[in-house]
Amino acid sequence: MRLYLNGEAVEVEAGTLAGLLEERGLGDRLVATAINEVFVAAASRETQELKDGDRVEVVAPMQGG
Amino acid sequence: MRLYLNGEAVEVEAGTLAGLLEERGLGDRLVATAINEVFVAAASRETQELKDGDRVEVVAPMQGG
Amino acid sequence: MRLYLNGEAVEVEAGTLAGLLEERGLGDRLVATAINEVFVAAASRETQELKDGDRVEVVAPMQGG
Amino acid sequence: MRLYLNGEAVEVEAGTLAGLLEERGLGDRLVATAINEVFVAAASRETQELKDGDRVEVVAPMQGG
Amino acid sequence: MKKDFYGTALATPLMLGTAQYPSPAVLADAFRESDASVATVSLRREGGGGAGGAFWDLIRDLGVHMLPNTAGCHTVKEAVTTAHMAREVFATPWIKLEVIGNTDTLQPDIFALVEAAGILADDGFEVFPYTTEDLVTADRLVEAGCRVLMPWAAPIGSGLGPVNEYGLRSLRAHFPDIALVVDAGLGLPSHAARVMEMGYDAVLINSAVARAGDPVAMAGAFAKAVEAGATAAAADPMDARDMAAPSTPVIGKAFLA
Amino acid sequence: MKKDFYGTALATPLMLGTAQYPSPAVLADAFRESDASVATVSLRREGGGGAGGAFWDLIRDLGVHMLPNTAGCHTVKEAVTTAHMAREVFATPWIKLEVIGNTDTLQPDIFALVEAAGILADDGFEVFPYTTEDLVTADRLVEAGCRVLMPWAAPIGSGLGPVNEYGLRSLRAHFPDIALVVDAGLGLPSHAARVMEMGYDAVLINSAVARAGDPVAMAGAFAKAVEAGATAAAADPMDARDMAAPSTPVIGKAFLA
Amino acid sequence: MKKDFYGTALATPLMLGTAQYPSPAVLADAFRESDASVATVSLRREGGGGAGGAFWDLIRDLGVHMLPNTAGCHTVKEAVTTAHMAREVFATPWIKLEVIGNTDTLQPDIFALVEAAGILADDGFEVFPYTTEDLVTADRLVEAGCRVLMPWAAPIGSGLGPVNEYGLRSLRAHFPDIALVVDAGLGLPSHAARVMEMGYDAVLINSAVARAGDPVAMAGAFAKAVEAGATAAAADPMDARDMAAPSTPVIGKAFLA
Amino acid sequence: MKKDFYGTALATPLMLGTAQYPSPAVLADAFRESDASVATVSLRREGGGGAGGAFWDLIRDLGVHMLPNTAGCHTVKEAVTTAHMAREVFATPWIKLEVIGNTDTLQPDIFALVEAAGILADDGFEVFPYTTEDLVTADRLVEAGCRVLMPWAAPIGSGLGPVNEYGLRSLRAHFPDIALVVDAGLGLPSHAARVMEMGYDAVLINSAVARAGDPVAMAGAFAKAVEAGATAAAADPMDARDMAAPSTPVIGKAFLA
Repeated sequence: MRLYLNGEAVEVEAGTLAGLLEERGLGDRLVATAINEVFVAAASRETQELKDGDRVEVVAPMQGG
Repeated sequence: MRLYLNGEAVEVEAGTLAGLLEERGLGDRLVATAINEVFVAAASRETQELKDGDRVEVVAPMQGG
Repeated sequence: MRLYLNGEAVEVEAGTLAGLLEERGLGDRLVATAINEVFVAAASRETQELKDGDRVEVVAPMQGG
Repeated sequence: MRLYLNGEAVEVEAGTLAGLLEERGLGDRLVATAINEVFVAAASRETQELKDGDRVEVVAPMQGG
Repeated sequence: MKKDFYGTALATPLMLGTAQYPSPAVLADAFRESDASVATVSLRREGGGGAGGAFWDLIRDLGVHMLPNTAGCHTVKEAVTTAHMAREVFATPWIKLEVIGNTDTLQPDIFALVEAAGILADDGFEVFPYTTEDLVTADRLVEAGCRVLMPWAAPIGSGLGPVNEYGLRSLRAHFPDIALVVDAGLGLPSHAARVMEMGYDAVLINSAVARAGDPVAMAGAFAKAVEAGATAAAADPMDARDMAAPSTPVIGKAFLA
Repeated sequence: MKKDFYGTALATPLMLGTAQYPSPAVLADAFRESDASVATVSLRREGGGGAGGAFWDLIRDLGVHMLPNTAGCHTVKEAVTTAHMAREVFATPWIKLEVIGNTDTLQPDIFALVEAAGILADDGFEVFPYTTEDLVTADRLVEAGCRVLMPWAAPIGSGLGPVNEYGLRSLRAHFPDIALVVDAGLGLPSHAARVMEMGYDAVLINSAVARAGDPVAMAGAFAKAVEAGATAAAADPMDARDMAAPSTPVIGKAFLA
Repeated sequence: MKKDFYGTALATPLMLGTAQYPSPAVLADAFRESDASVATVSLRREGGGGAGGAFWDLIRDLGVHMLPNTAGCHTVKEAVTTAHMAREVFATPWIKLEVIGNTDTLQPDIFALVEAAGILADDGFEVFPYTTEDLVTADRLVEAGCRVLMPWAAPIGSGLGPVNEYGLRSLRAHFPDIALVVDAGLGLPSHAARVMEMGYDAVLINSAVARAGDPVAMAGAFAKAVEAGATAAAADPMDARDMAAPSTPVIGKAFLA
Repeated sequence: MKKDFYGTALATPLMLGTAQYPSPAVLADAFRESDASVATVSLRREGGGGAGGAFWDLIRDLGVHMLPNTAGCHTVKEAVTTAHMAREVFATPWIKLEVIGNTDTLQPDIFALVEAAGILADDGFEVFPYTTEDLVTADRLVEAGCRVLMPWAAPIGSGLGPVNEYGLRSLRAHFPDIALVVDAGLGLPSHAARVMEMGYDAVLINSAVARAGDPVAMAGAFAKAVEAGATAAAADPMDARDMAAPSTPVIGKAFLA
């Protein structure tokens, strides 16, 4: 399935958000996620299914002012 | 009928806004009117009926900054 | 002899500045002195003779900004 | 005789300041004069003798702030 | 470069308030001396004495544009109803929209202001919103249909002059094509000259003239100040610099040391 | 309240410098537009070209008072000799006494200034000393015979406007009977209006006019600004206050909430 | 008099940003030197490099409170979603709510800010809104549930210091019981000391420290400055006055003239 | 970069006056809290009560450098005689030379100051002249032998803070190698931090501490403020700029709009 991960078009195997993070090697990372501009809590990643064309954002802590 | 004219309780004969202005000697004055916080155009005063308890405002030009 | 000590007219016995300080109980005080607006060093007090009408100033440390 | 006119070394015939101004074509000009940093009034130019090495300044009206 | 106000070109960049004068005669004289092109007016309850009519005659005789305000309104509804009454009485689509948000500072409630401005603009009014120097509020007002903005310089009647010159300069820079009028808080002609030098299109003065010891003379002072500032803005002022530069040329100076 | 300058009343409180203009024609037009009552002038070496005479004719035709300066002088002797030459050429006892003490700021050497002022006053000159806002220096200059003082606002040609408004106000307050002219450092008409509002008797402007993109227009702007400031000072301005006060009366306001 | 931040008392009134430092080591040293009680942080896309985890460890080791921001968000939706992600990652209900309304000044969009603040407060967030000095906006934010306000002093990263000190003083006076933090625009320790003297409860600094030639030393300078200002505010400063008053008593002075 | 004071390096850049404290105990506590390196003192007529000796003991126990002043002197003669008496009593060549020229502003008589400074320097004194920001006066004082200058910020005891920051910056720029101490007129720690940021070598405070509601706390506030300012001056502060710059990096920001 084809979707957008952090703005880049990618081809993915996984059917769930949790699976996508695994597949991308982000499974154990301290990150937060959103799909199509809506927050998806960590607890919901296992059950959160992905659809073709989803816009997935995966963010991590960074410097800020 | 009893209503409020510029904040004062008054007893009136007239049944229309135009009549009220006449009765109060304001018929020929340069004024604008509102009833119950809603603007009433001069053209509608003849047909604008009054009800008991109406809050009528009659205003005229004054100094302003 | 009559002179002025810190602005006050006083009658004094002593003939020298050192004597005056003794007489006034200021002998052992940490003070500086001037006569007629001229500084008199501590070392010169013994030999500094007084004349009638001299204006003697005796000052001590005080608060300052 | 050799002197300095407005900072430039010049060879002059005239023996007086008035003569110098004539010689230099400044006779009829609206100017003020000084010799060796001292003001020389117009009235004294005729009688003001020049000496070798004099520093003569001849100034005229100019813009100023 | 000179901007119009909803299609009306003003003869002078001075708008003058009509309140707080010692007498109608002083008011009239002050206007003549001020050369103001606009008079702000308002509405109050008609007591029956007919003061309104007399005032109306006085202002009409001034031969200036009338700009009615919604002074003292604290809600959108109040302001909108007042605007409608003003349009009818003064027979002008112009409305100086004031929605007060704080009774100490008499500053605008910018939230209610933007809402009311949109309602009135849609209803054909030509809105002169009394606002702050806030750029985002200005964007919203322009989106709502305002072609003129009236930022404050300081609280109404304070006479402090611009308390945030940086903000006023920023507003001017961000809205080069909108007519900007500094309203409220100017206390001295030098304040008015300064904002005109900054490129503002006009100023509105009331207390500083009406409450001066000699309102008529002060009206004339403001007239000259705004003209001075407007002229200077167009004459390309020198740049300020930290170091000195001799005005009198040093070349050719006599040596007399 | 209006002060004279060594017995001469000035028609306007603006003194204008004659240096740095793009052309003599612009200089002449700027003067006409400025309505200035005084022109500052200086002396330079006569090259033989006769420029001096032409300039003299130009200035004389302006029909204003001439105030020669001692610009560029760094010593008492230089300044005194220059003053004597100026008195003869310009046929006036007036002398704007400048003794420069720092080449970066072109500020006065107040020590040499006081000495030179005394020498010249004793010699019958009417001295206009270019000084700082320092009160003690002002005392010395007045003791030396000066009846006019010309404090700076900022370094010559900087255009910064008053860098020490507190000091200028203090000087005004301490010398109510001396004619005070702000000289040097004003860059905008609002600066000039401000110092006039503070009670100064005149301002001297040069760079801000001559170096403007449009010197003639800027001259007119300063003319209006000084008049605005002087008028305001006499019209008893309102006091500034921290809190707001409604200009439009609230009494009688309609209830429409 | 000392206020808490949603029930949390801060050991020091300094909040320090974590961006723009030459290196993580300098960042860590600056924090230690600054004695800051709060660190602002943000979220960015995880590139896979794991930089996020390393940064997280670095900040956690600082032992300060974390205040995540919504920097760069321009809409309510963006800001709200970002806030939720931040709450999960940083495990705190605190959110520094930024909704940018202008790309030149990076100033808050106060309309979107108030809306987003309400949504987040209702959802259990403890909102630290980045706002202007506008009193009416402050009222709306407090109504929306904010117990802390973070007004700007000047545009983010400008280092200008307070451009509207009058406005900041007015805000402080109108919200005596709300924790007020000056955020954005402070460039020097004296700026920070000044706002603390005005009664502000804390300041947030980032660029002024991170972009200094010596960020660690500058961090220490700000630490002392905020402490100085806070102490002064509590120590009842003398009133300023126009006239002088001798510090050294004149009584008893020797007569030596 | 750090300058000495006639060969003496000061542990801290704070000089503190000893006048106007509620009690000797408060004075002593304030000094301890202030970490001041210098105490200014004076001379007054000995009444016989021996107060002088008690005060002397108190100050000596503070373990700071003593800087006697000539406060209240109005003539060269007075100041010189007072300086000699001070040198003998306090056993130090240091003298804070004050010659007052105006009783309203208590500002220096710079003419008498320069003369007295020359006399005292020739006589072996190490003169700390209380002066204005005037560059030319500073030149004269340095020529007279002064290696330290103490310009005022505002009238003594006014607490106004620097009324002419431009002048103080100019003085600093023109005398990079002379120890400069701002004396008189500072009212708040932020004022002290500001002048230190400008590169001044120390500040002298008295009224602002002694007349605070809590002098001891205020002494500590000034201690931190001068340290903050001195540290900042050495840490190369960011340049202020008109436009904003994001502190939080925008690159990598999530797209959530």
